Amino acid sequence: MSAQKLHLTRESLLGLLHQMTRVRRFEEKCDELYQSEKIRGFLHLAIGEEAISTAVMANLTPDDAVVATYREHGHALVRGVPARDIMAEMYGKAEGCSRGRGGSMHLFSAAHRFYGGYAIVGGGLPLAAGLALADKMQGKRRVTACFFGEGAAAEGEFHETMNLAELWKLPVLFICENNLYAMGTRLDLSESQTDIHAKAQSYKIPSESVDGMDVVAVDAAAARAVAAIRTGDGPHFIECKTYRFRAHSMFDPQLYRSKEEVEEWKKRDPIPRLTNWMREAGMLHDKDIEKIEADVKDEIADAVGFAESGTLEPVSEMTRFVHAEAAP
Amino acid sequence: MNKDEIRSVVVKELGKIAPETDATSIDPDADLREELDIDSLDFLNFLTALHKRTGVNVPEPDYRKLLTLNGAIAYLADKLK
Amino acid sequence: MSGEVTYRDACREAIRDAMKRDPRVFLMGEDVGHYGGCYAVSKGLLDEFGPERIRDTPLSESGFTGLGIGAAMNGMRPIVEIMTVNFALLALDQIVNNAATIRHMSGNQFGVPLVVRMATGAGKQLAAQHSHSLEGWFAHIPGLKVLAPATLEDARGMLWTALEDPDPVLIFEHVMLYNMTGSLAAEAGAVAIDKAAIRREGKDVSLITYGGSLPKAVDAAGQLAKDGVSAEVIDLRTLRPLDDETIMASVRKTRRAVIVDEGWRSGSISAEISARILEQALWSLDAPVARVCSAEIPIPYPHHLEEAALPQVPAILAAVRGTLG
Amino acid sequence: MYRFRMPSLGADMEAGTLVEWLKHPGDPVHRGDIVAVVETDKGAIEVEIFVDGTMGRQLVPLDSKVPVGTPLAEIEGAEEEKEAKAPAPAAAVPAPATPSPKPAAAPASVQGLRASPAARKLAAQKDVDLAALKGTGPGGTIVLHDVERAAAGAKLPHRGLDLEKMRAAIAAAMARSKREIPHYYLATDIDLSAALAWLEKTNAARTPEQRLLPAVMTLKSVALAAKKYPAFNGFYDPAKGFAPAKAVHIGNAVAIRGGGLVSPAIHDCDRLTLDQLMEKLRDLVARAREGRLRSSEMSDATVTVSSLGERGVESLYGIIYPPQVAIVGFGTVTRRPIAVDEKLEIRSVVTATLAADHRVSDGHLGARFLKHMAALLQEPEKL
Repeated sequence: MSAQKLHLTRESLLGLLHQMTRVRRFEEKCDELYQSEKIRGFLHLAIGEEAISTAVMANLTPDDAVVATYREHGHALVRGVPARDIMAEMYGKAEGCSRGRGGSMHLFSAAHRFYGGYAIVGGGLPLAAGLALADKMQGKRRVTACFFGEGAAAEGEFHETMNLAELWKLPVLFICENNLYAMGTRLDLSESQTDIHAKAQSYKIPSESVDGMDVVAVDAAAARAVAAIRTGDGPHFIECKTYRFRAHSMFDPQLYRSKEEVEEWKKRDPIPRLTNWMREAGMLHDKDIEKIEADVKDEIADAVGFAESGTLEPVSEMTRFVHAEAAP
Repeated sequence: MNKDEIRSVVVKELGKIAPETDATSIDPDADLREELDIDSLDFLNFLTALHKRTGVNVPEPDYRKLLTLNGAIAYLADKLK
Repeated sequence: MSGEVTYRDACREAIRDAMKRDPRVFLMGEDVGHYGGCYAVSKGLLDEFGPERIRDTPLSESGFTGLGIGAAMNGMRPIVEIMTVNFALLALDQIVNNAATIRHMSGNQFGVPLVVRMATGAGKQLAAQHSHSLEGWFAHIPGLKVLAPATLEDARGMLWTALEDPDPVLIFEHVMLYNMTGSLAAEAGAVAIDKAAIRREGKDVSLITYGGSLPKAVDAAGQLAKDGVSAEVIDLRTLRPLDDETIMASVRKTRRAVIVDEGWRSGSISAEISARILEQALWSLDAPVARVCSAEIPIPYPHHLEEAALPQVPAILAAVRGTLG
Repeated sequence: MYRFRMPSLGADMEAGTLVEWLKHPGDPVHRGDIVAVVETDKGAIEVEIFVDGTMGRQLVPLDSKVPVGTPLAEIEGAEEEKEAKAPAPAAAVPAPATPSPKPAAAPASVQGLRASPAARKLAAQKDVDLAALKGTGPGGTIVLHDVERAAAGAKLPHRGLDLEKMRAAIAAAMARSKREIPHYYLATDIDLSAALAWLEKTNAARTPEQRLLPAVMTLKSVALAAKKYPAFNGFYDPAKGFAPAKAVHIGNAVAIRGGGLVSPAIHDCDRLTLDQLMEKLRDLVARAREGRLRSSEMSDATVTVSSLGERGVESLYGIIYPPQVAIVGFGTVTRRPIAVDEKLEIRSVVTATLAADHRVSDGHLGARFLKHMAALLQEPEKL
């Protein structure tokens, strides 16, 4: 933990712990539901990476915007999209946050300015910069947070967006969740320059790299970047070095990495890291953890019940909203 | 070609020349030129078609033998025996 | 603006008019500002509206198209100019996976009120990579509207209607039309974009075409008239949605259809129209639907080959005669 | 009692092979423990358990491939999650992707016969035998119009030829002709015996396809006479007066079945051989009757010839088609007694008439025109 975080209060740290726990338990439940065929299609879990979405969202206002990727359940949850709406969406139910049509990879919520998960690697980057362009042209002092994995750095859209964002000084916070593997390909097998934030610096974007397993460190970096962006001096880039404890997605026997490496990174699990640090600082008691775990358990059980009892969108409705419907 | 086949060929070709009248419903011994309002060019086209379909080359002097439906059928039947 | 104008002038006036009427409208694309536009459509607009609203972009088609999508989702009404459809291949992911999809996939939470303008078509000896006519591809994608203005009125009038549409609209301007000159009423303004137009009445055959091929179809119809063949010329104007009603009414009247489409015939918009005629007007047909398309080869550079590859009037006349027998 | 089942580990996984148990009967198990290893198409995957309890009876032998959902072992002390009664999914009636328009019932098809869908449909409705029809569509295909004509018994106008409109047009032209053109009329009897004999000899050696009709000789004689006497071959404009035509295009009047008349032009008739003229005649008459004449053929005749054919009367006096200035008429060829060198002989004779515009020529010249025609017809081999 970086010591210079002076104004950390027990209350704010408990908040971070609660959010990370929500994401962790939600993802574990999804894993279970997938294996019993309640959730189908593709499922990408963020177990191990919870610190990043938790810390960055803590620095955004409801008026800011978020663009994420297919590994987005945690981002949506922490951003405030109700667990019920997300779980129903995973079940493909009409009560889901995208009417059941998007599924795990395409969660949308206008109320939370959550502009979606995108399944094409890098596909969300230009779009996020576009949201920021509109803010700038309309004189709105707000931030668009754009999450992506290090795999996106190999896509043309990454480089086109970095250049445009800095060229036009757009108010966008780029957060690269570098978990070392683009699906089954290790970073040093796909990038000549493995230092992702250096790529952003080459476009003159202020950027830094931070320990993505340290929620407090990410929180501090996000706070600095968001504050700077709000002054209008253009985009910022934070590379969070992190690790996913589970497969890229379901049906991945993880032939590309060793068990030892996974165990090594598990030692840096962001949740116990925070709880141990808080205990040492005398800021955490067992009952706090029990309360958090109980609240989260109830929240997820409720979400699963809501999804189970959800309805399927009638086939007769499926042609609706290909185009806008005339206002009634 | 037997008589029935010859009849259907003659009727079909007359039908093409004068499609609006039903060749089977006219008096088989009446002058086709009057019955079907056929002029010399129509008649020449009729003979041309018969030549193509049956191989019988009707010389000009024999034209008057084919001026009726029965006449035409009999003439062709005789030539194709 | 009135009197003798070019198709290019009409396009420029459409942009200028839209930008004056709606502050949310802005133009973004390669060389649209200082250079004045690759086809000079946006000449002078930078001086008039300034760099904020006339934005030159780097050569990042996917990038700036994605920016256009994001800006449209967040309150703006961008006009993205992709210089030609040939470069739009680099932006296909943004157009197909994002622009066309987001409203439906988000359960109607977000829309993308974006207009993308592109030049299209061959005829200027630009060879294979700069001569594509792929508007038919985009007409395959639910969620998009695809327009092909072929007259001065449409070049002037389609843009505003497209900008007012809450969903993405693609406008294809054929390169051979930019210099087309004619008279345009001073008060010419917005036009409807959901109907085809009968450019010439006729009763013997329906010539169905769009965009750059319209002048050839009209020329062919003129020559056919001299031979006592009365050809009806249908300007599709919109490739998605297709105006089935107008197409079928004409084909049921004339019983013969010849579709002129500069795309390659396999899987082209002409194939789609032909299939729809078979589905909806089969029992009115007196001849197979004929199609006059580009030869299925990469468009060659030399003039004589390019001319031979593209649909031309003689081929249209032959196709029509083929249906008459 | 909870049953641990073969889990679904991927979107396209239907079955898995249990290759190893990591927990054995009697071992305690906790949520998240790895209890077994399953072999899939993609490789071996460690499988976790989501309940706490004790491993009980193991139900599936190792290395056996079983479908997803197959119970693999019983877990004592854990409850089967009461399945939240998921509401029956709304009857997911698969709507057709795009409602395809209902194709109309197809009429009974007629084997082997080329007929267009429109023709087949009407033929089925009007009970017309397609086999009896001659197709005028592409490649001889029977098209709707052919069936319409057959069904309505020829009263129907040819496609492209509207009989009422045609009648109105003829009426207007004839009325104008009578109003504006001062006609004068001449007639002469022409002995065709030599010409017809020559024709008979020529045709005897030919099959029907190549045979000639007398009409080609009379048409050629008019063309050659018109060439020699330009005053009968041109156009009269009230403002500019008479303009002789540069070429000789004979307008040959053709009767349309079911009434109606049209005079398509045979271009450069004076320069055609009799064979070429015969072929042109066949083509023009066929297309005239099908209403497929080119507009150019309908409008640029320089002089017109009208003939009554074999079953008419002796003489026919025509009305000039404005803006032309003459029309030649041929009555029916008949056997008539005429004086030949002081003897009475029976010969094949035709009465040829000339109606001409007195503003352009007069009887004297008209007579020489007719005389020249008659002379030409005496030497058919030169035509």
